[in-house]
Amino acid sequence: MSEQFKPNIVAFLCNWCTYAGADLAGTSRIQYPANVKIIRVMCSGRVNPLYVVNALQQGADGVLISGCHPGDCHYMEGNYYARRRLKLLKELLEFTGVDPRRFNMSWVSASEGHKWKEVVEKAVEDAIAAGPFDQFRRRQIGW
Amino acid sequence: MDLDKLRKTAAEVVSRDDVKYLIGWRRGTFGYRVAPHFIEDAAGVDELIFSPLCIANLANYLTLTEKLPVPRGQEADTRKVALLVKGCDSRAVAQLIVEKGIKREDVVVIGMPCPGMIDWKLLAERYPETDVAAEIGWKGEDFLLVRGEEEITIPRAEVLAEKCRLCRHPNPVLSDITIGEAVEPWAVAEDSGVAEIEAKETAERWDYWEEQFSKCIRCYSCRNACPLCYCEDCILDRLDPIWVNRAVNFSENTAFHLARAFHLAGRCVECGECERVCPVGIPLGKLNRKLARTVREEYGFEPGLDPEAEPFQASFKPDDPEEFIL
Amino acid sequence: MSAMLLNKEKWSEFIGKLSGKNLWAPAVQGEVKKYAPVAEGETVELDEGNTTVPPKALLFPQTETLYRFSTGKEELEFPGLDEEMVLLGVRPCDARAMALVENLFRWDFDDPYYLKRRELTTLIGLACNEPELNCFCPSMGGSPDSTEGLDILMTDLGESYLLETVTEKGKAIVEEMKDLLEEAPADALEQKEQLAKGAREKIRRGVDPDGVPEALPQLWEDPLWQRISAPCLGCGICTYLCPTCYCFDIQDEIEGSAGRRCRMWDSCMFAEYTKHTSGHNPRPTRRERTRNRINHKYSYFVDKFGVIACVGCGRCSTLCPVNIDLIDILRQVKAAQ
Amino acid sequence: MTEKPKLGVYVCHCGINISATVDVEAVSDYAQGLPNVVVARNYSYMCSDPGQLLIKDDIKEYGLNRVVVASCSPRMHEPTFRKALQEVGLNPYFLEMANIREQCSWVHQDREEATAKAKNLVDAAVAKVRMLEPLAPREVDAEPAALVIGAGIAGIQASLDIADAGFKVYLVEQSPSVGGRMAQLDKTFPTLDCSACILTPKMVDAANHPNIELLAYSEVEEVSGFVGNFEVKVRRKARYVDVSKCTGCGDCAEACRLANRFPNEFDEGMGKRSAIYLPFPQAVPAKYTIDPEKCLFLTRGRCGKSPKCVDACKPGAIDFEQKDEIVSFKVGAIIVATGFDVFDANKKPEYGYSDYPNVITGLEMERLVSASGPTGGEILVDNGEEKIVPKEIAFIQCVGSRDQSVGNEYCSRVCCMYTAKQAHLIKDKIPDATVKVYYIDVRAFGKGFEEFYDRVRREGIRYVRGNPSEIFKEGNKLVVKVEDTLTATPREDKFDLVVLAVGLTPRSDDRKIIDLLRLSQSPDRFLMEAHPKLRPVDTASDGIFLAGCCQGPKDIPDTVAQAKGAAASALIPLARGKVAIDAQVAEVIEETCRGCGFCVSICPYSAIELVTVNRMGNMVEVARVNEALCKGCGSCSAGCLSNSIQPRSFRDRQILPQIAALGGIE
Repeated sequence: MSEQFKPNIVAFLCNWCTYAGADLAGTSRIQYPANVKIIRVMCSGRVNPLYVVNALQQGADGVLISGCHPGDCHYMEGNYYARRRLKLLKELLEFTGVDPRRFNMSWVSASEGHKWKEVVEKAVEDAIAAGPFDQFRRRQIGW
Repeated sequence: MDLDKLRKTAAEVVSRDDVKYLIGWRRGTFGYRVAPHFIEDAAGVDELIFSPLCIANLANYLTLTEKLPVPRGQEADTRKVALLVKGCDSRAVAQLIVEKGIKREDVVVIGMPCPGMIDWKLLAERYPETDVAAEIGWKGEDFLLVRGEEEITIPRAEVLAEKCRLCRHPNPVLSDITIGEAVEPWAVAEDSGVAEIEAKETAERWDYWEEQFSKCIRCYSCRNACPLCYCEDCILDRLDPIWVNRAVNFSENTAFHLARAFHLAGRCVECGECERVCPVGIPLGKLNRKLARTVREEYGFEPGLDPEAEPFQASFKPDDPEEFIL
Repeated sequence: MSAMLLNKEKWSEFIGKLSGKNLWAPAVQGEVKKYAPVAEGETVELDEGNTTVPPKALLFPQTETLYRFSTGKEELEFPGLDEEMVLLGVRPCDARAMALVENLFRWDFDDPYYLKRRELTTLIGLACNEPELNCFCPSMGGSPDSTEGLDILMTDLGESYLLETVTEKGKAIVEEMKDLLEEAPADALEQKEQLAKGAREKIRRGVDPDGVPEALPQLWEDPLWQRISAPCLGCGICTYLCPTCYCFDIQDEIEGSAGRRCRMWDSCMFAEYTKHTSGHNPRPTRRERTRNRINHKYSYFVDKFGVIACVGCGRCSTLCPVNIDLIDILRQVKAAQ
Repeated sequence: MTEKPKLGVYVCHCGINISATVDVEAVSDYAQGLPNVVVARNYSYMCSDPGQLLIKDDIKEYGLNRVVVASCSPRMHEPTFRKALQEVGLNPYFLEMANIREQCSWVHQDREEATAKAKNLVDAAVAKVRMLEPLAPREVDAEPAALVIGAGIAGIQASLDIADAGFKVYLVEQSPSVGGRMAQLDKTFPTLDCSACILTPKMVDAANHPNIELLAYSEVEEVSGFVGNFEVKVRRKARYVDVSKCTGCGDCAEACRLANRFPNEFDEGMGKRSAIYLPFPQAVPAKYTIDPEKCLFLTRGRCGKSPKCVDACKPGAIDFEQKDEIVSFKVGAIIVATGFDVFDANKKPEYGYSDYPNVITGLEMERLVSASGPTGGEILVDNGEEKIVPKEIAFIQCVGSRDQSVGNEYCSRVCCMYTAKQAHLIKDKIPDATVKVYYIDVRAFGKGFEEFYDRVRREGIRYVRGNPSEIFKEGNKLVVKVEDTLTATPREDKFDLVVLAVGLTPRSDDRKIIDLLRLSQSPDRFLMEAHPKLRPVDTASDGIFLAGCCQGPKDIPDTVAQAKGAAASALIPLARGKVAIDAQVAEVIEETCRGCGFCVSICPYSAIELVTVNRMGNMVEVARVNEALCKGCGSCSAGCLSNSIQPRSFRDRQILPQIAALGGIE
């Protein structure tokens, strides 16, 4: 992929762990790429896996979902459901030929500002490697 | 296959006061077609058949049939529906019970151990359809096509439907009445259809499905034929919010099919109806079977075997696979 | 009407010339046969059997942008409809269907989109020498060699194609091709008649629609509708793939600050087809929907335009996954009256 | 949505925190052009009064019905701006924030990129806010009682304050007596007042307070519910002693067949106790307890002809039939005061703690100098050959603190001072002793600390800067190998006694309380507060507060201060008698619900049930949400195939536009 390709990544973060972790990264002035745009949800369990499909269709080159570590969910079980559902979606996407590097999921706690940076860098790296994803973009078709 | 016993039993069942009607199969109007047959009284049983062409999954009608408004002062008709099921069909019934799509006590399940069904398209390639509905039965391992005088034996392997080659549960998993002896489950073939795609490079897989999904005319037959797609208001039809545009193009078609397949993950009983009814030949079964296999192999779960089971997507195990998580 | 002969040796040349004119012809894509554009240099092989998706999809696209708009912009942006199109190998039934459908698009209002496309399109038909199992065009007033709606009718004579021009448009094409063509000798026309006759004899299925339009209103509450519709999946196969079905829905698709208004095929077999905003649905079950589909084709359309909105192509009977067979339905209707 | 959305967008400079990296002008100009945006402004501090006034005035002037604030994290100021909206009569839930500080200006340097991202985030906020709906926060009654877990000084103090305010307190302590760590201490730095003398009165008060129900020798088993309405189950472990009869005379302990056979936990194992015991003389309640793991009768089923304690106990309080009992109650708030463990010196093998009896920990030293200790306050150590009064004594600082090799990067904050104190006490008791303190650097930051540090040095305590590498034995002496880093001279000093100033660590059994209350941990593994600066006693869960060393190492005054803070916070719902429950809870769209019950099995709070409704004469089952129990996590929604259950403010129709906005940038 060309150097200048700046992938656009949509991220869904749970309010209690990863969103707080991302805030901590901010207060700690940890620098990371600007490609990741965050949507705050209360729990990773809220993330309807079809959001991922929708985001890719809406033009995202990659999607990132992050929640609390197993056992730490603020709502006790939400991240377990997220894990099961998104595993299935991941399988489906790979099977239909969506580059697996377009989808990442992570556990980042409220105190892991540094891990958040690493996760973002990984997601961006992956999306760059996978390249622009316009085959599936909604507005490019039929317009 | 003891047709008389079947018809006799059916007659008894439909005559019961607590049974609304019985759903079975009858010979079609031409070629290798078979039609779902709704029987309301004993008279109707004469047309009832069970042949290698009875591939349609009748469990679909348990939820497809509309609940009409009940006029004031009248009671809703809560009589049971009697249903003929093969192994795969019975799994759909079991899964519907898990999902409270139906109540166990609202159905009379008549189980038909299934020796395997014919994919009529394969048959038609060898022996084209005629304007008369064909007479077909089982002959040992194989199938027997009767055309007027001539009797043609068709080797099982040549025309056996793909879903049947992969079938793990030919005998009904639940039934109130079983007609005929349980069949010996046969060696399950490797799912070459899925394997072939998995063997491809990511980009090749995309191209493969792009060609498939581009054909889609969004007639929704795959969804409507699925016994487990029974939302009265499917989110893929909805305008607020819009998940998938009504427009028919590759992007929307892909979104539609991904959503459909995902919604069936951990629920699909692999009855193959979605693929069978598709007028443009999209191999939808592969999508479902891929996920079904993941669920079976990585979570040790098969839907539609136990009406008491926890719904897969509404449950979890603390040690579910998470190797993919950073 | 002139009759010319095209020797199959000149076929690829013939195609070559046409392919400059935005040529579309039946092509097999996996299990499905549908019209596909023919690029320069590509050739076309016309075999027996009709396409799964009727050519109506080219004049009446499944999704058609009517115009585009964007916030803060007064004027609307209309798609330019000016490209000519040639459809090759159109079956007489499908061509007739286009003629029928035109009644609707010319009715109380001239639909610019459809009519413009129709005007820009030349239909080169192909007579059916080998009708398919569910073909019953004669029952519906057509025939395997009907020229209705066509600009040119081709017949496969084995060594060559017979080209019969039907319209001015057709003439123009033949003019352009004339150095590839030769005058058709009398025996060629004779052979064609034989083929057509043979084709009509090969047609096995059928039903005489006489009395059906009159019978239908009487059968409004007849139990046969329940019987017929009970197995129906409520899918769109029969209507989407019917050459004479033209129902559409109009929706806006918004993307951020821009959007388009487009019309898309709709199907009277869908639950939401008649669903009101209130949630009330005057056709609450598949029974009413099936009844409507049949009434529309064999009664309402007849009332309005004096002709049955069915050309007997047999697609619905062939493709219905649960064997809801139009021919059988008509027989039941006649039996019920 | 009834009326057409009229948006105001407010971009905050946050001084230069945002504007240094994000072109705020450009962002507000951009916002001005977005659909439905009536007014877009930028301002130095949106959260300031004038900043909020700006918003309020616009709402009045332009009749705005939706507000987007692009500033810091919503976890910071969402409440602030919600309040602002409310003050001018706009529903507080018509607010959406774009986090362009923590998640933009602070983490990016490239001004262009940061500005572009900020615009995009505003885009998404605008897209969402248009779809938001008005919500009404509802209130439910709060149970006028509190649960305090742990009866050390923190728990005791918090309980007393709440009880004095007139509310019921359930004070749960897992060991047989209240008092905790402070009870083990001899004197307290820097004032040297006797720990027991200031603590025991509070212990007694706590036990006798009419509003405090003391549940000693008990453990919290289960906590459910939410702020104002926690349901608590506590296991009262069987003491096998009828506390109503026991007079605490102690005859049983003397009589016990295994009298003084077991190391006494309270004395850090240096003293001995019987199988039936009182942890320490001033224990509260002063009731004996039978150790079920030690007692012959309880372990073997027989103890001679008959258990001696039974014979010895005149009131006949011994009751081997006693069983654990579960008590349940409701509280409105919970204070966690579970305290700390001391660092396990065995993790620093080079110091030979397990090898040499005369290498001891600071806490052991406390017991050694304590009048109530195993030696009655006489400093006697076993040098391997005999018990002696040590003349040469070393203290080693920072054992298990500020030490990555054992995974504790933090400073334990008390070791410097307790070392100074213990050194002083030694000098006091053994005037001719020489005392050396090996330190990295001395942290004497508290009130009166530095003064005390000076004092002990004047008393002749030698401070040697150096972190000993090893302790080994030579004859009957301990040799401390160390480099004096001030003079850069390696030295080997001989001692009779080495005291390891072990640090404080999180309790080994914290995990239980974490799982019980859904708490989270900071990187140092202590319990995490809601905000390190502004909410140091709160946790992420409403109604649950932290006090004392469970949240991090503290000295006694800090612990008491935090305990009082936690008590004050816990009193808020109790005193108000009501708590607001979040309005952002799930709602079922019954028309499309197919009653499959997925949401019911998903919901971790059992907040959803299936009810039968009449749909046009047909009885069908649909889901229904108990809004008081729902926490709005939305797991149900993502699991609903017909999307018929939707968390308010996080509905699909509100999130999908966000996705479109973020996805659809060219």
